[in-house]
Amino acid sequence: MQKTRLKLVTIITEAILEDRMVRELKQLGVRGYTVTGEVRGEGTRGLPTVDFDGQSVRIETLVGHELADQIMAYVAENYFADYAVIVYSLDAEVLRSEKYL
Amino acid sequence: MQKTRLKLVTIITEAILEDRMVRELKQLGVRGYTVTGEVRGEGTRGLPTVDFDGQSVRIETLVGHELADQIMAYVAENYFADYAVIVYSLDAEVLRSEKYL
Amino acid sequence: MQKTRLKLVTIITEAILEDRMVRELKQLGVRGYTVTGEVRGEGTRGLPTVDFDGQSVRIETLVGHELADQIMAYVAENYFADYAVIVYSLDAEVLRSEKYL
Amino acid sequence: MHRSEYDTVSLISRILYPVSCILYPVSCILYPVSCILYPVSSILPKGTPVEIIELVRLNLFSPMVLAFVLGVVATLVRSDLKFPDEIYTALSIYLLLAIGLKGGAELSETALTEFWAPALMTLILGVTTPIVAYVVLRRLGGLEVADAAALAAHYGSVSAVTFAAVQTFLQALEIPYEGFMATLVAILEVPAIIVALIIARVALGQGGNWGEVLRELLAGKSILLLLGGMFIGLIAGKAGLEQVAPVFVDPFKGILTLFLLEMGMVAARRFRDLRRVGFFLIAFGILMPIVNGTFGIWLGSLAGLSQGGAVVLGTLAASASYIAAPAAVRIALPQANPSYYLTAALAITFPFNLAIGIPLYYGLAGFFY
Amino acid sequence: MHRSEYDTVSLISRILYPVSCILYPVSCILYPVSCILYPVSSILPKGTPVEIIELVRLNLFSPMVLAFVLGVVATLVRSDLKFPDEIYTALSIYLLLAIGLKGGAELSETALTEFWAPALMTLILGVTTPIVAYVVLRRLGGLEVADAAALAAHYGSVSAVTFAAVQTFLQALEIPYEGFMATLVAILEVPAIIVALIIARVALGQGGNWGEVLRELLAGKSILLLLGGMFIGLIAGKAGLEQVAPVFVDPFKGILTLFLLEMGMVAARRFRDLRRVGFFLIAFGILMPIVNGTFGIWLGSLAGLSQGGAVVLGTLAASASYIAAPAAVRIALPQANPSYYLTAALAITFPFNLAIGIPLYYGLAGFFY
Amino acid sequence: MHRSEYDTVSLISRILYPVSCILYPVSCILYPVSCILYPVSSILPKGTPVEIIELVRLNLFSPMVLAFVLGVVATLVRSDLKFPDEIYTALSIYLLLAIGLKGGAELSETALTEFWAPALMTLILGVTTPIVAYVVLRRLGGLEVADAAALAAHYGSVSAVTFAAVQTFLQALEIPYEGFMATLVAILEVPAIIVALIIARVALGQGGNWGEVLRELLAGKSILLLLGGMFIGLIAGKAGLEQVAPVFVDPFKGILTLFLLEMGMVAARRFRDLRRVGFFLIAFGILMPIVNGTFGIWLGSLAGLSQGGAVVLGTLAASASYIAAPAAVRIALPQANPSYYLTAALAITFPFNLAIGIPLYYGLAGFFY
Ligand SMILES: Nc1ncnc2c1ncn2[C@@H]1O[C@H](COP(=O)(O)O)[C@@H](O)[C@H]1O
Ligand SMILES: Nc1ncnc2c1ncn2[C@@H]1O[C@H](COP(=O)(O)O)[C@@H](O)[C@H]1O
Ligand SMILES: Nc1ncnc2c1ncn2[C@@H]1O[C@H](COP(=O)(O)O)[C@@H](O)[C@H]1O
Ligand code: NA
Ligand code: NA
Ligand code: NA
Repeated sequence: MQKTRLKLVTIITEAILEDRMVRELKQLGVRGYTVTGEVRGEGTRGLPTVDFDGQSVRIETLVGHELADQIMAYVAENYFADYAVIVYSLDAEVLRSEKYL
Repeated sequence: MQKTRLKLVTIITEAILEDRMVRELKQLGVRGYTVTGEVRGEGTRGLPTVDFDGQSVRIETLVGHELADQIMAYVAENYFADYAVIVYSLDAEVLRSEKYL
Repeated sequence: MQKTRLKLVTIITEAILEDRMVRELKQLGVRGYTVTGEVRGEGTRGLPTVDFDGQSVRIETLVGHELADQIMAYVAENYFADYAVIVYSLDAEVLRSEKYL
Repeated sequence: MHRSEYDTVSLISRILYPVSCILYPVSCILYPVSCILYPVSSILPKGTPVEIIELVRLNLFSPMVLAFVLGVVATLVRSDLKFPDEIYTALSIYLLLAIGLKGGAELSETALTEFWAPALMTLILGVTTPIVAYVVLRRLGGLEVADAAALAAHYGSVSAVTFAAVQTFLQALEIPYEGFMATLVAILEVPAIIVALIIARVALGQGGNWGEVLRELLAGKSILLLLGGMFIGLIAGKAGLEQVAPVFVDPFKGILTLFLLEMGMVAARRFRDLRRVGFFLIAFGILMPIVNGTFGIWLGSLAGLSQGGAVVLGTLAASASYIAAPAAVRIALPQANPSYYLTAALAITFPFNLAIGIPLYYGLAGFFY
Repeated sequence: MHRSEYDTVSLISRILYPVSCILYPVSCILYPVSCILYPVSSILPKGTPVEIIELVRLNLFSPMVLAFVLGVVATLVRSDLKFPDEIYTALSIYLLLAIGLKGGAELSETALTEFWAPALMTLILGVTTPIVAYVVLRRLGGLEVADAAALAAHYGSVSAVTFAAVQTFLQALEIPYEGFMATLVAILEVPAIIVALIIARVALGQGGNWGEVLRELLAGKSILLLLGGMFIGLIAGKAGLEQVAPVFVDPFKGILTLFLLEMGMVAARRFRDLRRVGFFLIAFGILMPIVNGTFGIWLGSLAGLSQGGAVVLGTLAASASYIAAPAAVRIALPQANPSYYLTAALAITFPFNLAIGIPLYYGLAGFFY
Repeated sequence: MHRSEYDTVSLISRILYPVSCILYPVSCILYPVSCILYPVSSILPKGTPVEIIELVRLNLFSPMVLAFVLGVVATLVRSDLKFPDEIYTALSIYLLLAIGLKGGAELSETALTEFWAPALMTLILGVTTPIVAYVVLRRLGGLEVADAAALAAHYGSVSAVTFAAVQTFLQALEIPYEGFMATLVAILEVPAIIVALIIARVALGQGGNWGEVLRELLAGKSILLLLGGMFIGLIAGKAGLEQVAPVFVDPFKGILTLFLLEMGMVAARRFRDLRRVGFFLIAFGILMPIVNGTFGIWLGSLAGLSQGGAVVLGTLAASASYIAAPAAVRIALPQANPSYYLTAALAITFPFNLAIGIPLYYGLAGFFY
């Protein structure tokens, strides 16, 4: 049973962007993702979403180190200016690493 | 205030398996767990669940390093073949480590 | 694109404490936080919440290393005795670190 | 851990399991009935207990109580039936608002002269019952200060669902009661909690943020929806209520039935705690309501309420809060063990009142009228 | 990846897209209709097919079926319309409980002598249809053991929503049927699943925890709510049902309409799997219901049911489970591919029955009465 | 941070807090009323303003408006009352579908000759009002291009809940209006958003994926449910609507009441942004609706609508979108500040229309008929 170190990249952003983000993540090459809907929060932008209840979504994806960097750069470039969004990555250990790469 | 390094093991799988997984985790020796219901996602298996809306659950448990390995091995052996499931572990720092061990 | 190492501090506790915790986190100096409502779980305390369905909430905040320690100490001092609560921290990499510090 | 380990257990015993699961809660309910009715029947004038038993039977066979039993069964057979939390919340909002609206619309046609005496008696109930409960729990039960005060807060306060159930019961028997009773629910909800918290603070010598606790109590959702609904009903009047009757009046019993299905599941999840809380608390959870209920009926009769109204007031006094009190107590008395108050209020007193208490109070009211 | 890349696609083609999206499902529905009605019309005595087509038309224009189509369209045009899972769960609970309640209240006025023959026939249906389905799927379809057994479990069992739809259909035509039909839903739900699992275990030589599978089946939410509702209805009687009618009777069709809107979205999400499952399964998903439906009508007529009752029994036989069977099969036969059974039951058979099957079975019943 | 710090604040001031919290929104609502009615009363012929004030009073005392006020109060006293998001979504789906269904069933009995003129006028409204709003916001308000265009999209489009409220208002006064008005809601919803986005793109010189924006608009849930409901109503006709009336017709006002309770909480959460958006936007959020409303009434009278119909069209023109427009604008004009458009539409214009606007437009319609 061999464990591999991958990156767990997490994006927290406005609910309205969920579908678009997922589409773009797939285009960037992710093999899978998990969305937790209905999270809420506050940051430095004030009103995080246009949905009524400040709804946000958390999108997580396990990817290799390079793709992780690409995703973070992509989000920074395309979303940091105009949208309520944060992105961070954690170190994760997985089995079956070929499933994610 | 002493911090201890433990493992945060996360399982994302079909909602239908929640009760069984939790029962088995307890049998393996976990002292606590947290479930986030109603997550959704896609992976390499296609249709992740038999419930209508592709519902999955995320089960997280803070455990010692050995038990973390055992859990991952257990999930791999019993679920990887037939079910939509991923498992990964992160390094976490906690207080009161005796609570989890 | 410069990445910075921060701490992702996670608190899992009774739903009834959400508002108070968030207020106190802000007083401690966090710049943002994300709440996932409706998580459920079991730990060593038995009945985690007074709400009917054992509801808990997960509160996460990305902060600097020092503030992370302060938050964990604060939670330990004020909540460990009487409430169902756990707190742990993970290492996270972010962009735009000034947003969180 | 292996699935085949179950094979050793014979198939037949597995089939018997759900049967026994179904019989268990039935006997749980029937046991206290017989315990209570037996001595009662020897004291009461002839004929009365039969009538009460008949009422209990009538009550047990209503869709609402049966739905509660179904919820209990669902939990005991470990069904995968789950009520989404959001639906539970929505049903609570509905019930509280509907109770308030109807009460308010009735109140808009009530003279103040009719209303002040029952309101005063209700306030007296709210102040005295937690004190009695506290003394009983400390002296007879030997509970810790915080636990005794927490329980006193719950038993002094009131359960809106029990109120809904007694209304339904009286309507089925076509017994009239005062329209303003919903107002008394609101009046009874808060004082007992405050009295119990004061007792605890005095006994424990604590300070603390009284203002904040009070604000949270008054702005708590159950008070807000009850009082808010009442104001809406009061201002909009019966004509206003008419407009929204297809939502807030006609379906009330049906929605209550759904709610009780969920309550049955919630209560049953606490059954395994029954052993932990011990015999004293089980007895307390059954006898205290009977004492409070009788006291409430008596005060109601003094206040000039109709017999139906006195039954409602008695039931209110007998009921234990499960929304406002738990929330306030968890914040203000964190050291009190939630297992005690939640199990007593939800797993003992609520089912007892629903199944037996309500017809019992109706029967007892006969002595005062 | 850049947004401007869309610019190359002309605006007009973008506008045409939703139009074609709407036409697609319509043709999906009309194609099998014509495929079936054409040969039928040449066999049947003159005049009959016209009547069936008229019934199909009537049925297609009911708010329930149209809501299903709207759900399909919503998914195909990639609308952001989403039914919260919790609401979906709440609607299921409602439908199952309401079906049970009404059935129970009717049963409380039914003599056992009327009931045993239909009950027996239903049991026969539950045992034979999965065996036939299994043989067809293995022999003609060449499916794996696990996949064939899984599909057999689904087609032998029953869909509560299809039952609700046939009830609504008959009520609109004012055709009477026996009140105890809901009981037959409960009787038909479990046996086929057990038979299919036994077949799979024998064929695969597996052991496994039978008791646990059985408990999960019997305690599963659909059986629990149906049977539970039935017990409540039986005990509370018609007078009890009356009390909760504004929730469990009057709004039934409207709630069914909302539910079918969601079912349309669910079914349409499986359309893209249609190619994957292949032509054989599509044909199976349409022809097996017709065979089972005819068989059910025939058994119904043997059992002495009214013509309406026989149509209901035929529809039950023709319907494929989508709550109890998937849950049981996923646990007990994990190696079976869920794409097969979910797509067949939800994306083929359910819409077929809803739009064409129900009026077809009504037409076919004419041959037996 | 310590709980005892609250102790310094006296208990009495804490009790006064909720009282002032309740008075605050009341004065918020009464202040603009008086601002508007005073000058109006000096211009209008004698007798009229009294009538409008009477209508405002009648309207304010309906359960719907009072529920909105209760929602505002709940937020201001920081109650723990929370409407689950899923329930909010479900109520929206219900309202849009119910509006569509009823509109469609009415449309099925409307001649095209009656319909084309109002439809054309509605289209004219949808094109002109955003242009006027944009010019006002740029010239008088000095807003950025993106912010002005975003607001123009919202005020040119339409709010389905405001439509529901004006329907309820007219029904209470028993004033008839054309059955096809719901169709006009659908017609008015999209054009203004497109016009405003074109303005922004021209002014900013942007390209972008027009087709995708259009698809998202047309497949957006509010349009889909409105149009879908309308098609269902059109095809199923009044007989079809009858079948589902216990869900989609009778409880409409009650469900609207629940929805407005939630809307009150949503609006109040934006109150703290009122200071941020500044006086100009507050004035815009009150005066623009009056201008658009008057314009809508006038166009309605030109189109040959009944007086009731003209009031509805005026209210539609006066209302600001809060589902379709925010979603489209957030994607297509991300640089516009959501605080501006959401606060203006939800915290200013919506409550204004609900409480004062609707009776005001009714009064104003008197000048055109
Ligand atoms: N320091 C933080 N820790 C955790 N979550 C955060 C933090 N800052 C922002 N967020 C989340 O990211 C969303 C957008 O943040 P912002 O763009 O800063 O408004 C917020 O609604 C929060 O859910
Ligand atoms: N690379 C990934 N990153 C995050 N979540 C994933 C990933 N792959 C799979 N998942 C989650 O795990 C579930 C099962 O995955 P699979 O077995 O690959 O279908 C999916 O529904 C996702 O929620
Ligand atoms: N070892 C653990 N791993 C994950 N979550 C835990 C663990 N222990 C406790 N929790 C969570 O923390 C809550 C409170 O725990 P406790 O105070 O131990 O009852 C539980 O309801 C769980 O959701
Ligand atoms: Na009480
Ligand atoms: Na079947
Ligand atoms: Na408008």
